Amino acid sequence: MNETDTGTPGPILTVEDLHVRYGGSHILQGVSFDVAPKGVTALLGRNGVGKTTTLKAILGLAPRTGRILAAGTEIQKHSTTRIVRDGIGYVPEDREVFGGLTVEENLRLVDRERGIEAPVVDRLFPDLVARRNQRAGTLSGGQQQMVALARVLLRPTTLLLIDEPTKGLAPKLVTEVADVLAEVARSTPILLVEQNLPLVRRIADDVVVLDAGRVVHRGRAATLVADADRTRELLGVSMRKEGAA
Amino acid sequence: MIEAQAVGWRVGGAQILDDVSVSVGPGELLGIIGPNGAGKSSLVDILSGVRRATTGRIALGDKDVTNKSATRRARMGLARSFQTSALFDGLTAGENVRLAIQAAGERPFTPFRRAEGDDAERIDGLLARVRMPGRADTLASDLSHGDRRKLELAMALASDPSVLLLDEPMAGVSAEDVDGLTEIIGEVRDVGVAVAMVEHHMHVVLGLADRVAVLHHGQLLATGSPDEVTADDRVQQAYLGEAL
Amino acid sequence: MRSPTLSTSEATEPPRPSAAVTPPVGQRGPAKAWLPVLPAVLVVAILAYLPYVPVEVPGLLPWRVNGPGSMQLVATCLVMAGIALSYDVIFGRTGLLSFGHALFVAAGSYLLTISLASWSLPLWAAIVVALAFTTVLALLVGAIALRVGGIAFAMVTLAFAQAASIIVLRNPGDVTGGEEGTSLPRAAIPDLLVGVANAPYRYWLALAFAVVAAVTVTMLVRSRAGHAMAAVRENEARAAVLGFPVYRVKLLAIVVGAFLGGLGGVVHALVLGGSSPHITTTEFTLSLLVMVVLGGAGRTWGALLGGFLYHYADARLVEVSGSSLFQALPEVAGQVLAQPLFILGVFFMVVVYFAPTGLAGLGARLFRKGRL
Amino acid sequence: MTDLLLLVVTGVGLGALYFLAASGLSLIYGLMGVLNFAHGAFMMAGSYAGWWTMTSLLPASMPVAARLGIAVVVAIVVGAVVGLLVEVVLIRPLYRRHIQQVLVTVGLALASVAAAQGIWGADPKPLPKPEWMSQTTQLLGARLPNDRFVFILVALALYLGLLALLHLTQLGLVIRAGVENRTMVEALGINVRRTFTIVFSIGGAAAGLAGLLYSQYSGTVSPAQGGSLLIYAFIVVVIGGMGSLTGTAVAAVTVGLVQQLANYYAASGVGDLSVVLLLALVLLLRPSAMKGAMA
Repeated sequence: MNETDTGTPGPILTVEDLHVRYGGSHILQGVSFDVAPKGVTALLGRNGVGKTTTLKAILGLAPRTGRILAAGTEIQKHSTTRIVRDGIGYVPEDREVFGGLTVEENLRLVDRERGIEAPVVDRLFPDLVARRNQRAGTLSGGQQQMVALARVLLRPTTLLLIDEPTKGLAPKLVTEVADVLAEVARSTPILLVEQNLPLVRRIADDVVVLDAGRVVHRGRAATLVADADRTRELLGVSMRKEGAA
Repeated sequence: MIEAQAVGWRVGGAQILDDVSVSVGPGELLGIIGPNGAGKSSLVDILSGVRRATTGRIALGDKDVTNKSATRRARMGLARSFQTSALFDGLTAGENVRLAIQAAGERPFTPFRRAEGDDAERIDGLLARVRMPGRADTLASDLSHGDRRKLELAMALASDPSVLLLDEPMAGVSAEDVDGLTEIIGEVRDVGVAVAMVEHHMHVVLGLADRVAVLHHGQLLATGSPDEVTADDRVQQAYLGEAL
Repeated sequence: MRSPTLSTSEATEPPRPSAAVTPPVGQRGPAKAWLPVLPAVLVVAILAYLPYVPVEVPGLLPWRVNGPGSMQLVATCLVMAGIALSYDVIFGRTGLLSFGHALFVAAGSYLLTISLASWSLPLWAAIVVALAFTTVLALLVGAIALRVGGIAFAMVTLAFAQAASIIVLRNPGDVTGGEEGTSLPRAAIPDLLVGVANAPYRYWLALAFAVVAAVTVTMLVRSRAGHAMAAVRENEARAAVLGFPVYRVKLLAIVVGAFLGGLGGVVHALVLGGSSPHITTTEFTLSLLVMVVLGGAGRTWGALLGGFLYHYADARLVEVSGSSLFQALPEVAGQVLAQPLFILGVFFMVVVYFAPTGLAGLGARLFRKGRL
Repeated sequence: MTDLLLLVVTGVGLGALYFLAASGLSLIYGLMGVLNFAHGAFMMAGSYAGWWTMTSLLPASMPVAARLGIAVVVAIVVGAVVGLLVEVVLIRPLYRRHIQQVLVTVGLALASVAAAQGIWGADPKPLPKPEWMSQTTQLLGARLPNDRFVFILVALALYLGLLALLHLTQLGLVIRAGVENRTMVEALGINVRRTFTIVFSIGGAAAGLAGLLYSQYSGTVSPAQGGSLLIYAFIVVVIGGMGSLTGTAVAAVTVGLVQQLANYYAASGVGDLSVVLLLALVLLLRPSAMKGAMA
């Protein structure tokens, strides 16, 4: 079932039998998967199957049981702060930038010394430098996404968890975000939650598909996207034989 | 029936919904689909009165309800479910339904009138209708995810609504529960309720809906029968994502 | 604050399997209806009989059970139990963190004494004035305070209660008696409620109030309004979408709680022979909160028990601190421990950490869970 | 005119005391969502620590002003330490359980006032006041009490200091971000709980200072003092918009002025009531103003 290359070193992240119970709901019911140490692993599934919850559980933002190994170290008992400091960056759904703070302040929060002057910002997000004194809350959705991405890249990361970065963005911005993600993925592995299948096809190497709180498929991204029937069965999105692009 | 006429909704600088017109008649099921962030839940919120549209009008039956509160619309025969289930977790399934019956009744909070007794039959009837007979005494927090969604449906049906709005009623439920919920929703439509449903399970929407509305970036991309909509090239493009 | 149980705990007590109460099969239906009430009836019967018990219970009460000192103490405990229950309508049943309940108790108490002493009204009219005014006050204060929610609501109710406290202490028109408080005029009170010898009658009055409060709250909780309150407490947004008028439900809870609290204030004044500014203070409101949480918020028995025990402890701990046990301690420690509020405050913190459902919650855990 | 000037100065002076008491409360509420009833206990700790320093620790031969200066430092330190201990021992274990956190601070408020009564008695103890602060200054025909100028200056310093902290330091950045979205601050790898402890300490320090200065204002130290000042602090925090520093400052001055003016132009005692009326008015006119941002 798992077609990940065997020639590469061990996974950067291993999730074993992850359970999350919230209020009365049993949202994750024993999720297990690996994230390869390079490239993009896409976490797919219909709405409400537990993709966002999986990311939050890895970070300790949702009450979880099970085993989580980051580069071989068990982290399921660690606090969120420690997990992030140990190198897992998080870009949440809906960006969650600090709207009352300026762009620069949003970045200085993570990196007091360099902030907006960090080379990575200049290289990937030149637009933000021009808007350094603008309040993040007044930025467009795409710009806010760039702030959210820049924010995690300021800290040295071994893995990025990115939740629906293109949600609600206009087509042109989707392309821009995809370009940034592809660039980032060259140096840092990404676990990506995404609904946009063409984007998944373009930048993802592996896929993990969730349904009703369980993993129902693991494999190569290209293989899944090419198989329209399987895509429809797992994700329910494909409406005709072949997706347009 | 419920009808949205040229509804628009702006938040801050963002146009979440733009000139959207849809309507659902009695005994009709409208499936609302579209990529994430397209404005589907916002549309349901505006139809149900949880949010107010910036432009356009909403009609419920033959009355204009554009400026009526959610509570007023509920009393006029509109019921809805939420994307994330919102039950009273500390209460049993039966008590949840009883509260819904009571809320829809004539005097929802008369003091010092015994509330128990009269409703037992209706509670059982509603639970049976959503395939949960005999679960009245189970705590809501102990129900499976699928049963929670069914219980929500039972609560929405407690008011005998003429219009039912469902926001992803099958989000996160298992395959067998999807089938059960599909059957229940079909039955509700068949007794003459106007149903509008946001849903990501495409085979459910295409199999169940009489008409489908496709939202994209807050705009209505297409409406029509499932066959018409699936054949539409713009829908194909939009739904499977932007050209990259 | 969120408590999973909604019913009174008499309904949760399992029927006792004794021959005397097991009805013949044919009568099962009607017998079932009164069976759960039995423990409550028994408790009331025992309490009502206490004035005829001339024994001493060393350690528990300093005097004979039916002595005037004991009667007065237990009577005040019962009044506090009822007042705590009135606060629980707002806090435990509806989930509103109000810090202004003292306002309504004080309104009942002071309006009674002022009506009698300054306006020379007959007793029945004074009671009507006190209760009517308290109810109107609750409507006004509730209507304003409910414009905000959560912590802001708590602060606003606190501010209103504080305003009342200030008025009482300023002694406007010389009617409230300032820090001294004010006493009931002897002539306006029926003889049965006056004097050391009549302590049992005041005791029965207090018991009657506690019973009235308990019955009222039980009926309220089982009524449509009670269910609506529970819905609001459990999930306000959900309750609104179902069609409950949330604002009015909350206002009703405040008004009913205030009415019972005002009645408690009236009885408090009658039992203690006057009004004291202590019942207007923030400290008094806070102690009501402590009583309810100690006993178990959202449970009728819990609030009653909490109110009763809190006042009992408050009154008795002073005596205990004079005992030899405390004399062995260093002077400062003894002085601190001699403060009942210190011990109660610390005990309260312990309960919040280790028994968040209160004493009644601990009790109920031994049986099955309570239901709507 | 001279009356008005006197009223304004005394009103603003009173407002300064309210601000000292309310700023820490507002900061703690804004960041952590905790309504801290024990804030009165922090103030009490500050005032007793100051009183003890001035009357027992330091020799009576020392000038009162010097003793007061040292007492202020002691009060601030004691307030900060008490705040730190309360956060670490009592508040932190109840992380995110706001109602329980409030209840615990209620218990602490009751217990600490009772403890103080047990140790020092319920009666107010006189507190030495530097002679200059008891005197008045002639300005535009009005005889203005000097102590009010001290209160105003100290409050102004605290306000500017807190503003600088919020806007110029990394800690302030974390606090402002945390007021907006605590979870996200954590998810960026910032130890927000340590920030909570620091903020509680800062709040405690401000409260200790407020407690001692309030005792200077009233001339005595008593267990109930903190509680009565706390009520006004609560009102100020609500009017000021729950968690907004500038809002708190404006509200504090407004409340102080309204109270002084009403006491003078209406009748003595009306001032306290007019403050509550002001609160009701604010709620009726703009209930949505209750949620503010840190500024």
